[in-house]
Amino acid sequence: MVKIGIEDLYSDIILDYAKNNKYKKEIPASQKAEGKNLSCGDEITIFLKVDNGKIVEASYLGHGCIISQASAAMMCEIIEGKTVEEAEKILNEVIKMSQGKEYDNDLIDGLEVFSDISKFPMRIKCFTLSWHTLEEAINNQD
Amino acid sequence: MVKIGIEDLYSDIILDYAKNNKYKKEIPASQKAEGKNLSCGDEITIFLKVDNGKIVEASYLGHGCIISQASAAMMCEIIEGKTVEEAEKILNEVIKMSQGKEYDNDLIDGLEVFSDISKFPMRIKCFTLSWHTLEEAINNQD
Amino acid sequence: MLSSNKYEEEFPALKRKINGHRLVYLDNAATTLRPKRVMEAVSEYSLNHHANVHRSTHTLASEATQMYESSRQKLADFINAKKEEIIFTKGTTESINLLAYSLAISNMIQPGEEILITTMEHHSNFVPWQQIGKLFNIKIKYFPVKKGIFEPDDYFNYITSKTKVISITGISNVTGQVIPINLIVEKARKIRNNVIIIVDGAQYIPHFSVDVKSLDIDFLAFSGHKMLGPTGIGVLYGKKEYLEQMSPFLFGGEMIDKVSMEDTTFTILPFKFEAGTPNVDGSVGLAKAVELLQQIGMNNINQHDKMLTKYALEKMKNLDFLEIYGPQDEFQSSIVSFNMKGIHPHDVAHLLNDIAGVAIRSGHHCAQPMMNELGVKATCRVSFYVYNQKDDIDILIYGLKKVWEWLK
Amino acid sequence: MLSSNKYEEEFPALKRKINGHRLVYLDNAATTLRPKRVMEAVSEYSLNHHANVHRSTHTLASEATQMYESSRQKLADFINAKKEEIIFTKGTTESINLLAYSLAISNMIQPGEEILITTMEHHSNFVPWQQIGKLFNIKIKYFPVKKGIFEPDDYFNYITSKTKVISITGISNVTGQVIPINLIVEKARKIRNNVIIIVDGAQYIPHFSVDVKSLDIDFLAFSGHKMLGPTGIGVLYGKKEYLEQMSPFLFGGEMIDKVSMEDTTFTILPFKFEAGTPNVDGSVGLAKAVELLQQIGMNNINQHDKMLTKYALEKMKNLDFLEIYGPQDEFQSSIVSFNMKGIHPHDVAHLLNDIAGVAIRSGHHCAQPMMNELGVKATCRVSFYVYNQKDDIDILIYGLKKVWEWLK
Ligand SMILES: Cc1ncc(COP(=O)(O)O)c(C=O)c1O
Ligand SMILES: Cc1ncc(COP(=O)(O)O)c(C=O)c1O
Repeated sequence: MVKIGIEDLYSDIILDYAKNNKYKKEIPASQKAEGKNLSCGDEITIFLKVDNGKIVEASYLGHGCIISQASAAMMCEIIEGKTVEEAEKILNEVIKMSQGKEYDNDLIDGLEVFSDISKFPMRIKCFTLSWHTLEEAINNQD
Repeated sequence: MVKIGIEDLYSDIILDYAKNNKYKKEIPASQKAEGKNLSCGDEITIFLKVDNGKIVEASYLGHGCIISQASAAMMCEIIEGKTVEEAEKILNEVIKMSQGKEYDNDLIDGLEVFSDISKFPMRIKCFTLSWHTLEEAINNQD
Repeated sequence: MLSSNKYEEEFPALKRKINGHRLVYLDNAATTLRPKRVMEAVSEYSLNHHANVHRSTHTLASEATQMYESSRQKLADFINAKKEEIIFTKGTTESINLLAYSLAISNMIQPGEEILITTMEHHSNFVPWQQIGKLFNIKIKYFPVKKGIFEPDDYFNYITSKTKVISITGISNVTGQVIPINLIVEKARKIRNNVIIIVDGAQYIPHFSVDVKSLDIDFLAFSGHKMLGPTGIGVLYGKKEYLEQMSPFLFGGEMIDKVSMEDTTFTILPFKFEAGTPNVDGSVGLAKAVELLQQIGMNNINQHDKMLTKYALEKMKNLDFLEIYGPQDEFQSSIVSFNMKGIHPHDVAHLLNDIAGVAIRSGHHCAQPMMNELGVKATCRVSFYVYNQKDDIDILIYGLKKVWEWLK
Repeated sequence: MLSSNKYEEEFPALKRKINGHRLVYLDNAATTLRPKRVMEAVSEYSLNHHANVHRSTHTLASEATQMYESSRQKLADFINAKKEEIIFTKGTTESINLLAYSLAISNMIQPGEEILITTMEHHSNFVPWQQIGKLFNIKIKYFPVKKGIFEPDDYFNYITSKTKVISITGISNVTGQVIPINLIVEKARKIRNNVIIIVDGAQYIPHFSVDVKSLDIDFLAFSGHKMLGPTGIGVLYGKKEYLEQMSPFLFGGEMIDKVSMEDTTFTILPFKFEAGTPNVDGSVGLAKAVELLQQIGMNNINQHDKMLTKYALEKMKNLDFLEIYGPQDEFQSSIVSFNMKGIHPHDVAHLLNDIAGVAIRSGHHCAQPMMNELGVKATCRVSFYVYNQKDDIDILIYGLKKVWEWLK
């Protein structure tokens, strides 16, 4: 087993994403959902603008640790422009990855930096918070 | 430490007292008290006929194990004819004996057979039930 | 089964001498002896991995959380439940109190509805219902187990459309009678489909393989210390749909979503029902005990119990100075209650211990209503488990004869 | 104090390497590390003397009963209580829930009377009162601990002749502020002599020598696992006069006088409050832990805590990237809460662990009302105990600097 260091989890890429405010905003009149990490009280809101089955815009608001913030930002970047169906596929693979199961690498291009999150069991929830909330946001279409 | 065998606890003397029904009766119009051993549900009633500070008659009713029955019978035998004050002194020494503390041997003449009851911790309550109830019966004078 | 010398290695108490005699431990319905591997697992957790669970992110906290949650998974697998349906409690008694209080305060029992219990129950499955019934004004109906033998057909007459909750033991802790839970579930659901069926598994789970899903019961309570695990740990299994509807019972840390001065919202299962720092030590020990039971095999345990019970009943029936209670047929498992004619059970138990090293229980077995049904104040009780062998029963019989000689 | 190499021998976890670093365990307010002798005592009981307590007469049952009751005696002596005033629970949370439920169902709080708690309480001393208040229609008054600092004089204004119960922590589990309980008892009894005073001792008892009689408090709750003992065991001390008046909370075996279909009468103290098979394993471990604490000396522990807290505060105040909460004076004991400017506490805790082997807690510490008073969502918390030394704090400071360098 390759030893996973804390440097990989708190890498420059991840720190940059956590500080990047590009996706940290509200999208008015969008599908949204709120998520909460009960173990630390962190909250997040995901906004999706879906047009004809395609996610044309994604964003988030909330506070949380670096892992949860970076994860949210990367998620928004990846799913923007994808169809809802594609986003759901990615979501599935991401959850598998977080559980240390096998997953389809190709589908989650760009998330390699989190590929070893399952080795940090107490942080998995920080990472998956935005993804679970995405699932709800997708279901919240009206 | 002398080894105390079960033969000493279930000696012929004790078995005889347990089967002896001489003191197993009700005394009408007497001071009485009920006692209960919560750990096994055994119950006993002690009757005292006190005249001018003297216990002229003592008896008991109830069911219980050999230890508790023998103890009650011996108690009645010993306290009959004693003053209430003397009975209380004996009671004190008996309780001390049951706790493995030092006690005055002379005062409890006749109870030697129970001198090692403290070595059988689960049976102490069987032995002391009648004595604790005696205490209440003494206090129940009206 | 393991071979008997393996048991001696695994259970150090079996090597004890009682008054010069080898210990013959026949008080398993009260609590079982403890295997070495269980305490090794507890010590390993305790000394090298212990921390508070679920909250901190440091290494020990992470290890402790994983050990606690994997213990939960092991218990879930053991009875075929979902992980979030396993609530760790301190034992059967707490599990049933949790249920009684929570069903009452969640208003899950409507006016006019009843809770049905029986007179064969252990106090732990009797007094909580009786007292919470009084407190919250809920009607409790008592099925009388006449002469101490449970008759299913009579029982079914007590189930009506008003019966909201049934709570019943899987095995009588006094007579060892095995209650046909599957039959009860089937009949009860015909009378009222959504009746809540609670099984007191304290005696049942250590001896039978149980699948809560196929059995279709709603709640199941059991204790670690009666199945080779430590004291202070037990389980309440509950169907998710019910647990989600129910209000928490104990309030405190670890089970909270948000607390404000106005009110508190509660978090997800199973944590909603696990307020306070949990007994991680106990959970690790219980998981290890379950592992050992699975290794021996629940069906083997069951067969072994049956064989010993049959053998004991045969031998004991030959002693004409004994009065034996219970069905005395193939529906009696691992427990035999009896009295020696005219002799108080305490005297029998004490003498058996000192004369022959045989540990049995005497008393009312926390089942006074059942004692009333049997018409006695107390009984002697022998009960078997995995490490008992036929020669233990031979020694029991030898001891009983000696006691009778002495005291008759 | 023991010398520091003695601690390494006694606490195997201290020898662990975390990511190559020696473990620096500063999460003691969550739970303490476990000494070897505690687990040896538990294993010895468990493997060689275990049986069910109080009922059977055989040798193991007798030994188990004596070990359980002598553990109770040890705990009684530790806080100068009577033996029958010590109720074993699974921890502080259960102790306080028992109290809240029992006071409510015993009708000991009259209409118009109030229960006073504070916003600095751990959820375990907050949510039970809030929820039982709702359930039984009892008024709960909240004293706001403004900015997270408890001011006695403001507090006394909240105590009136209507105040029937006061429940307050001995030490804030967030800021480490030591609450002047003796002063509170004195003032409160002047306002209403028979006010029931409850102290949440979860943080207090591990660090201070307490005499419940001279302190004149009515109830005291604490947990074994925060004072070197096992999980799953704790204590509720209660004045005999009150315990005698109160109804039981949990119902079941071992606490019953007589059960009939009509009603149940309950037995004597302390068993009335200990339904079900008790956690004998835990009680033995806790008694052994208390023995060790007494050997070290509670006053030595207290001095040691003070010294470390002072040292830590001095060093931490020099780090201008930290915001420190709490009084920061001599009334702060063994706990320091802080935040690193602009950085989420989880990140700080995780990095400290991996960079320097330092185990700290991050989160709301089960004290959300207190977080609101401090105006934060969460904090980092370090907390000390007997085995910590100054160099642990030096490593903490080193780690904090590294984390700041990395994340600022
Ligand atoms: C002040 C205070 N009260 C109560 C508790 C709850 O203790 P436990 O989780 O052991 O029941 C804690 C510890 O978490 C605490 O710090
Ligand atoms: C049938 C039954 N129910 C409940 C209990 C209570 O279990 P515990 O004392 O572990 O809570 C017992 C054991 O004493 C039992 O035999």
